[in-house]
Amino acid sequence: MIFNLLAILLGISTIVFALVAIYTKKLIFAILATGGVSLFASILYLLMAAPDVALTEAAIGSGLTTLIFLFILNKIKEEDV
Amino acid sequence: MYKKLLVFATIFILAGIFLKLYQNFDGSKTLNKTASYYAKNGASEVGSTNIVTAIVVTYRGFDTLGEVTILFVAAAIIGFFLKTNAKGTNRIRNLRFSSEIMITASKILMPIMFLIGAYVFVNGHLSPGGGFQGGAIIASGVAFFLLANPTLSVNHKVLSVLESTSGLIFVLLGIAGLIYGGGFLDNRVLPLGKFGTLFSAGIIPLVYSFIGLKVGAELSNIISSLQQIQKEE
Amino acid sequence: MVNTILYIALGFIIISILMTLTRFVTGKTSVDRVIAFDIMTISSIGIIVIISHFTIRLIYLDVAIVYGLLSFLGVVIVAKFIERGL
Amino acid sequence: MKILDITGAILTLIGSIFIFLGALGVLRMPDVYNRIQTGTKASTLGTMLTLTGIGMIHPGWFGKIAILIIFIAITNPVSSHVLARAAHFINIPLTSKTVVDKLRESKIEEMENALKLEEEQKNDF
Repeated sequence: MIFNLLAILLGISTIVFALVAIYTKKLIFAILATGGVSLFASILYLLMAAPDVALTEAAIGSGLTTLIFLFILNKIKEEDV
Repeated sequence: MYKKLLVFATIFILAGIFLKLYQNFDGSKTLNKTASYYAKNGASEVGSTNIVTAIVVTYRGFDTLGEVTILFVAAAIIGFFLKTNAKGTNRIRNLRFSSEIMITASKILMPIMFLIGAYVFVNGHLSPGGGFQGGAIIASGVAFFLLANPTLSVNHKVLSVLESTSGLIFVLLGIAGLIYGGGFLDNRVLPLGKFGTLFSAGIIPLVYSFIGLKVGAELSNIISSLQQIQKEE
Repeated sequence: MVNTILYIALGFIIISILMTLTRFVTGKTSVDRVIAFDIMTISSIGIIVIISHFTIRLIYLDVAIVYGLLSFLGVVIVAKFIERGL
Repeated sequence: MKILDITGAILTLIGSIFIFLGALGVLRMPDVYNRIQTGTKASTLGTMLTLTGIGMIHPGWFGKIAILIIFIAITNPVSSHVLARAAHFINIPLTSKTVVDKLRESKIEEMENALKLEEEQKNDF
């Protein structure tokens, strides 16, 4: 029962992060919000008993993708923090 | 106003769909034919505790070779477009250096990250994870070190030698399976060993170790070439 | 008895995650959102550990280890990007 | 055995309350620096207490949990330090109740020293 509630709340948080990533004006927050989507998706995969997928999402989606996106953003954009 | 209403309606519809998806999840009863074959015979045929690893490396090993090739092509294209000068990176402008705490933490944490990456890909047949995840963790360690010390750079020749050697050994292990076992990337080249220990499951730990080294070298190549050209212009 | 207390603890962590989510959505400066993200990642490690207690599996802790080691990298790189030290 | 379980559960509850207080501080504090300080300190302590409690309930898991506690104790202060330093460098204003700001004083001192050094070199030539 409480795990159903947890899954619903985490799903709603994931969708809120995705909406922030779409509607925000600054690209750096969009990148952070993409990391947040990966964060909650990883916990949801863990809740559905798929630790392999959760580990992949945590390592690649939340760690490495944020790094590479921010390196590229730093390269293409000099002004306007 | 209508836009906000539409946003909230979208949230609730998606949440309902997700709830249905979550409640229909049933791990024990609804296995189809292929999955039940893997669940029944995977442990005795391959000897790996983690069935996902058995499927990725052995049953569908050829697909893994294709994935590694795709990653290699991506790294090669990025390295081609971001090629640095032979002169090196002398001109640094407006670069604010890291604090002492960050440099010390990078010296402590980089070996720990390498160790955890090696743990993930060596234990790929016992615990979740495997070559790709371990390689991503190793590349994150390299990225953290470059972040703390922006003036240093990685030796690209060592990385390329490591990457091509481990890729070659991966293919050679597959061909050894073709000769001594039952087909390409068959894992019964080495003895299967005791179920659930580190030295078991044939050549799966070896294959995953070389995949992890290859992926880690490729990703750190991408990161260091992205970071190096920044300082140059 | 033990499970009831752990359910209450899980509820506290969920409420704190929702509060930091509000701060992330309505942050005033750019550092506010990064701080909210940082605290969210740390709290989610607690959630993972409590889940691995209820479904008694040791291997779920591997996910928590990788998460605790990699999630702070995102915060560090955003901070370096903000102070132009990248 | 039973006592260990209940002690672990209560430790977990205390840790979750600390995480909750950290999140409350992030919502309520008046200043960016206060938010950084409250949030990261309280949530670090809370997560460590939670992990210790679960490790008491399952004594066989204590190795991995000890590794996790060490990682959190290393990584979390580093990230908050880097973030506070970045916030000070891009001149986010402090709250009006601030009493002392050592980093700004040291920066002003450095600039004055550099100016003095330039003048001395001019005088030399």
